[in-house]
Amino acid sequence: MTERSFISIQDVSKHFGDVRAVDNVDLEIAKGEFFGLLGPSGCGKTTLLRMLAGFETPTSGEIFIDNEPSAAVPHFLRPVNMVFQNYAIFPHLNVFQNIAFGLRKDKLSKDELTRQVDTALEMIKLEGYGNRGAHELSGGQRQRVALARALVKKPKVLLLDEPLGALDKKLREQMQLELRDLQRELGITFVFVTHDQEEALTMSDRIAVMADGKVLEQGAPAKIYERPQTRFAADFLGSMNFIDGQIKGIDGDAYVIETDQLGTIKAPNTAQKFAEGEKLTIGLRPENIQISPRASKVQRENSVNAVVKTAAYLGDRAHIYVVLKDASEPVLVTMQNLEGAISNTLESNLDVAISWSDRSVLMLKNS
Amino acid sequence: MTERSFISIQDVSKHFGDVRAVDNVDLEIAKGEFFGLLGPSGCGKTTLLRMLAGFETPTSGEIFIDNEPSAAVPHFLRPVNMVFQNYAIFPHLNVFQNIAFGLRKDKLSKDELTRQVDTALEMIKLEGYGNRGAHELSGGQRQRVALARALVKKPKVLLLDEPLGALDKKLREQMQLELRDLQRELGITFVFVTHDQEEALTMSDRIAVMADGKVLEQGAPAKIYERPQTRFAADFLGSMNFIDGQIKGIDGDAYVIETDQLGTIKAPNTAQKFAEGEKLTIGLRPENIQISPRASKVQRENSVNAVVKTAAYLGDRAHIYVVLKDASEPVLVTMQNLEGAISNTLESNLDVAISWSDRSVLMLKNS
Amino acid sequence: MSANPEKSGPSWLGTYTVCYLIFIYLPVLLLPVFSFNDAIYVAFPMKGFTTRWWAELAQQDGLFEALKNSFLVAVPVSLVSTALGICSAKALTGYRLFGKQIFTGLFTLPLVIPFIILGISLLIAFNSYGLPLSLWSVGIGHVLICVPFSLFVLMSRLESFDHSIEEASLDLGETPWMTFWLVTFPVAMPGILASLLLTFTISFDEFLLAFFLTGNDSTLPIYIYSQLRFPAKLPAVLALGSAILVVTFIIVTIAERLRRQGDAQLGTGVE
Amino acid sequence: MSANPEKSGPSWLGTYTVCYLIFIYLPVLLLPVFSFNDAIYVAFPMKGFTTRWWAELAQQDGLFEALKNSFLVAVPVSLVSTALGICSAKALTGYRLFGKQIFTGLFTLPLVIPFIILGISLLIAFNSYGLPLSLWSVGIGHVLICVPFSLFVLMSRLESFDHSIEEASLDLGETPWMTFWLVTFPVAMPGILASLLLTFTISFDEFLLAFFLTGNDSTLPIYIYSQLRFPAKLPAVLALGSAILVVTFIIVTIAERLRRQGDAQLGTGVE
Repeated sequence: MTERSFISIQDVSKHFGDVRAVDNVDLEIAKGEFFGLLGPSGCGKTTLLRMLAGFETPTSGEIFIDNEPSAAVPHFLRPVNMVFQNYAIFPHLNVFQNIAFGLRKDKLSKDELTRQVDTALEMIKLEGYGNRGAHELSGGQRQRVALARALVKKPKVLLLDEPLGALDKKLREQMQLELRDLQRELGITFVFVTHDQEEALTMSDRIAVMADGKVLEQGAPAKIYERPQTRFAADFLGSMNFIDGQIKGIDGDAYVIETDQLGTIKAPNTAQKFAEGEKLTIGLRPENIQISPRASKVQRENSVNAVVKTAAYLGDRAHIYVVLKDASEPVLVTMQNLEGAISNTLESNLDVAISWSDRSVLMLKNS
Repeated sequence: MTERSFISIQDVSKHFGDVRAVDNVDLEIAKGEFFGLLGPSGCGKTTLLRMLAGFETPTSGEIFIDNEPSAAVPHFLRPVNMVFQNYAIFPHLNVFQNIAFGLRKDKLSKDELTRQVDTALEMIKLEGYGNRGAHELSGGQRQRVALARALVKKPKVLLLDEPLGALDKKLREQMQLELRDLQRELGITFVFVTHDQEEALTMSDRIAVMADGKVLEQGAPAKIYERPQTRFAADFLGSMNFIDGQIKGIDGDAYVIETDQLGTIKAPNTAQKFAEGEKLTIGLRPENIQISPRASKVQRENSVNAVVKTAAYLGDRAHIYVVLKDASEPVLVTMQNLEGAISNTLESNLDVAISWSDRSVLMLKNS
Repeated sequence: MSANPEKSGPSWLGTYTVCYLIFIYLPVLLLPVFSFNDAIYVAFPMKGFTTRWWAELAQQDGLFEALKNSFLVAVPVSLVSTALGICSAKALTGYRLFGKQIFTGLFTLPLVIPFIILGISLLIAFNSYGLPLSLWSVGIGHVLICVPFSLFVLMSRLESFDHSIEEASLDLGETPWMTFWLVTFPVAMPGILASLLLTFTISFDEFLLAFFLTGNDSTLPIYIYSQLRFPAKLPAVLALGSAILVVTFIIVTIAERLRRQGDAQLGTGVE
Repeated sequence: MSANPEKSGPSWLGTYTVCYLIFIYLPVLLLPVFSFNDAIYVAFPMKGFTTRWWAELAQQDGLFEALKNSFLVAVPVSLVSTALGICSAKALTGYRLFGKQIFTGLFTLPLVIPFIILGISLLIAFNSYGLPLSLWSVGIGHVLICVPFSLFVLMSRLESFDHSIEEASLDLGETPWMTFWLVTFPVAMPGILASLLLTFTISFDEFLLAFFLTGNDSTLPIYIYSQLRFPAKLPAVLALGSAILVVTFIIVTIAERLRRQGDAQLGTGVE
C-alpha cells in the first residue's frame, strides 16, 4: 500500500453462489481523486461499489479506506456515503427533511441544522426548494437532492451509482461538468460507476475498465482511450477499426506489419514487445484516419486508395465506411464537419484515399 | 400538388379537445423518399404519422397518398403499413406466423406463403428463425420482425414510429445504416418519426422539424443542420452557440455585426434580408470554431483571445468551454481528437485563441 | 446488476413461515385425518383406520343431487360472470382516470356488502317482483358477487394489454372482428380461463346466498350444512370436505399456473 | 405522446355500464327504500313514509350487544391479521421466485376453501383440543381468512417498495431499527391502513364462521340472521342493513383513497 492510496482494494472477490461477480480485484484510489468504474452491465462494478459502501461483504480480500480496514465497520459508521442510482429520495419527506436526514444523529441546534441544509441547497442551486415534496422534483432536481443529502454528511468518500443514468442527454452532459466542478471544489474522493464511456471519460481523473468481474486496465482517460492495452477496452471506449496483422520485421524504431486489409504498414516500436512473425491485431481509431479525394496530395505516412461504401451524416461530424480494394470488412472513418466540407465525401462509391500516421497505429496482443 | 409529390398533407390539423396536437401542417413527400419527422416529445409528430396510418382522422385538412384522398379509406385498406414503436409483435405467434399475418387475406398457396415469408426472413437476416417464439427474440430481432411483417404487405408507404428508440446505442447506429440501405434497395417511401437528431440526420433524405404541432422547417439534413432558419431548429439539431448582435452596416457582400461577446464580426450577405440597426442572433456551430495556442498564426478571418473555462474529454473529440474577456456566457468549441493532439487544450485557465470563418456565421432573425 | 441473491430476510421469517403454516393448516388437515378415523365421534384419541366413511359417502343420493345442482349453478355462473367481467373491464379501461376510479368503486362495491344483507336484499327483490326461488335465483345472486372478482382478474390483464398489437392487426389488413378473434382473444385467453376457474370456485363454494335464494334444491354447501344436524353423518361429511379440499387445490393450482403463464407472455410482449 | 384522449371504447359500453349498475344496485337499493315504507310486509305497492322502523332499531338491546361483539372481534382481528400480513409479506418477498410462488399459494389457499368446510374444520379443531367456543374462537377463525387479504394488499405494496430508500437511510447513519421507524413504516403506512380497514370490514361482515364458532355471543350478522325468524322485525332489519350499507360505503371509500394516495407517493418514488 503506497502512501498515496486512500482507498485500497486488495485482492477482493465477491461470489454470489457460483457467480463470481467480482474476481480478485486490486485497486488503489488516491485522496481527492474522481475515480470511474466503467464496464458493461453485469461486469461487477456495482457490486464493487456496494462493497465500498458496506452493503456487501467481500467473499475474500480486504478493503482499506483511509488506512482503516473496513471489513468490521458497520456500514452506518463508515466514512463513505452513497448516491443511489434511482436517487432513493425519501418519498414521505420534503427536500429539507431529506437533506437533514443524515444530520439527525449530530444533535445540532435548529439554527445550525437550518444553516447546514441551506448551505447544501445553495451548493446544488436549489435555494428555496426546502419545502418541496419529493414528488414535485424533476429528475435533475432529485439527483441534486440525493447529492446534497450525501454531502452534508461530509464523507471522506462519496460513492455514486450511475449518477446520471436517469437523466436525458442534454441534462446529463451539463450535470457531468457540474459534478466534476463540484468534486474539484470540495476535494472529496468520488468513486462512481457507469456503463457510459463518454461519462467516464468526461468526469474521471482515472478510470478502471471492468469486464466479467475483473479490472482489465486502469489509468487516465486519455491513456485508456488512446493507448488501450486490451481489445475489450479499445472496443468498449469509442469505436475502433480492428485489423489482423503479422510482424514482418523491425525497421529501426518501428515495426513493419503485414496486413491483408491495408497492405504493409508501420508502427512505432513502443514498450510492448512483439516477436518477428507474431500475429497481432492492429487498432486504428476512426478519427485518426483522414479521408481525401484521390488526387489530393497526402502528407501522412500511410495512404491507401478506398471507395466509400456508406456514410452517416451526423451534422457536426460524419461516420464514413470505406472499403479497400480486396477487403470485405469496411473501415470506419470519423470526420469533423468543418464548415460543411464534409458533404464532399459522403457519396457512395466515391473514389477516395485514406491516410493515417504511424503513431496512431495501435498494436494489440492476440490472446 | 406537384407531379413529384407522392404523399401530400394539405393544411392538416388534429385537435384533441383543446390541444392542437397537429396545427395546419403542409407537407409534400416524394415517391421513394426516406422522410424524417423530427421533434421533441409532444410536438405532434406521432399524431401526424398516425393520421397517415389511418389511426387518427384529421380534424381539418386532407391527406393524399399516391393521388388518392385517404380520408374515406378505412385504414385496413390503405397502401401503407406501420412499424410500431414497441414493435407490437404478436406475443402468441411465432416469427413465421407474425410475418405471415398480413398475408392471410391473399389466400396464397402454402408453398407461396412459405416462399414469401422465407424471402422476408432472408431480407432481415433471420433465416431459420421462423419457429422462434416472440418472447425468444432480442430487441433488435423484434425490430427486424416488425419490419418484415410490414414489408411483406408490399406497402407503397412504410411508416415507422421511433423505429430504433428501444435499442441500445451501438445496435441503433448499426440499424440506422441497415434501415437506410434497405430502403434504398426496396425503393419504398419511408416516413419515420424520431426525437433523436442524429437518427434523423443519418437516415433521412429530407427532414421536417416539428414543434408545438407545427412544421418549422424542412429540407435535406445538411441544409437543416448547416443553414437552419429558426433558433429552435438550430438548437434542437446539435449544439449551437447563440450570440446577440446588431447589424452595424453592409460592407460589400458581407454584413458587419456588432456583438458584445465577440466584438465586430462579419457574415456573408445571403438571401435573408436584415436591415441596418436590426438586432439579431448569431449562431456559431462549436465544430466550426477552431481553438489554438495564442502564439500560433491563425489563418481564418476572425480570431479572438479566450481562456479555457472547462473541458470535457470524450475520446474521439472534446467539448471545450471558453470564456472571452468580458463575456459571462461561455462559448462551446468542439474539436476532433486527432492523434491525441486535443490534450494540449483541455487545461482550465489556459490562454487560447479561437477563430472561425465568416461563412460559418449563421444569422437568425429575432422573433 | 447486483440482484442481491443473498437477501432472504432475517432468519426469524423462516420460523414465522413454518409456525404460520402450521396455524392455518392444522385445523384443515384434521378433516382428512378424521375422515379415516374408525369412530363416529370426532375426538382424540383416534381409533383405528377405516375407509367406511368414504364408502358411505358414495351411497348418498342427496350428495350427487347436490353436486349436480352445484354444477348446474356454477358452470353458467362462471360463464356469465366472466362475460360480464370482460364487458365491465372493457368499459372501465375505456374511461379516463377520474370516471374510472368512481366506476371501479361502483362495480366492486357489492364485494364489501355483508352477504347476509345482500342475501336479504335479493330475497326481497325476488319476492317484490314475484319471481320464484330456484337454482336460477341462486345463480343470479352468485353472478352478482362473481363479477367483481372476474373484473379484478381481468382488469390487471387488460391494463397491461398492449393495444398496439390490435392496431398492428388492423394495419396488416384484418377487420376489427377478425382482430378480436386472431389477436385480442388469444392473448387475453389465460386471464379469461383464470376468471372462469375463479368464479366457478366461488359459486361452487358459496353458502349464504345459496341458502337464502334457493327453493327446494340444495347446492353442495347447503347439503353439507343439512347433514350436520345428524351427528352420525359427520365422519362422512369430513370425507366429503376432504374431497372438496383436494379438488379445490387442483383447480386453484391450474388457475394460478394459467395466470402466471399469461403474465410471462405479456411480460415479453412489453419487454 | 398521442395518449389518444378520444378513445373511450364503443358506445355500447356506456349502455352496458348503466344496465349493469342497475342490475346490481336495484336489489340493494330496495333495502333503504323499504326501510321507510309504512308496512310490515315488504312488497309492492309501497305504503306511506315512516321512520318508525329506524326508531324501533334504536330500542333493540340485542342489537347494541351484537354491535359491541362485532367490534370486539373485528378490531383485534384487523390488528392481528395485518400484523401477520406484514410478517407474511416480508417473509414471502424474501424468497426467490420458485419458493415464493409455492409459499404464496400455501398462504392464500385458505381463501378458496369453502367457508362451510373451514368452519367445520375449526369447530372440530376447537372441540378436539378442548377449547371453548367464544368470541375468541370467532376471532381466530376470522384471522385465518383475513391474513390472505391483508397479504394481497401489502404484497403489491412491498413489491413496488423501493428498498434503496432503506439502504439510503442506513447509509446516512441510521440503525436498522430507526430505519424501520423513520422510513419503512411511514412509506408503507397507507398500505397498512388499507389492510386494517379491509380486514376490519371482512371480520365485521362475516357470517358463516362466526355462526359455527361463536358460543352464546352473537355478532351483528348473526343477530340479523336471528331477527329474520320474526317477520314483524323485518322492516327494522332493513333499516339496520341500510345503516350498514352506508357505513361500509364510507369505510371502503376511505380505504381506497388511502391506497391510491400511497400509490401516488410510491409512483413518484420510483419515477
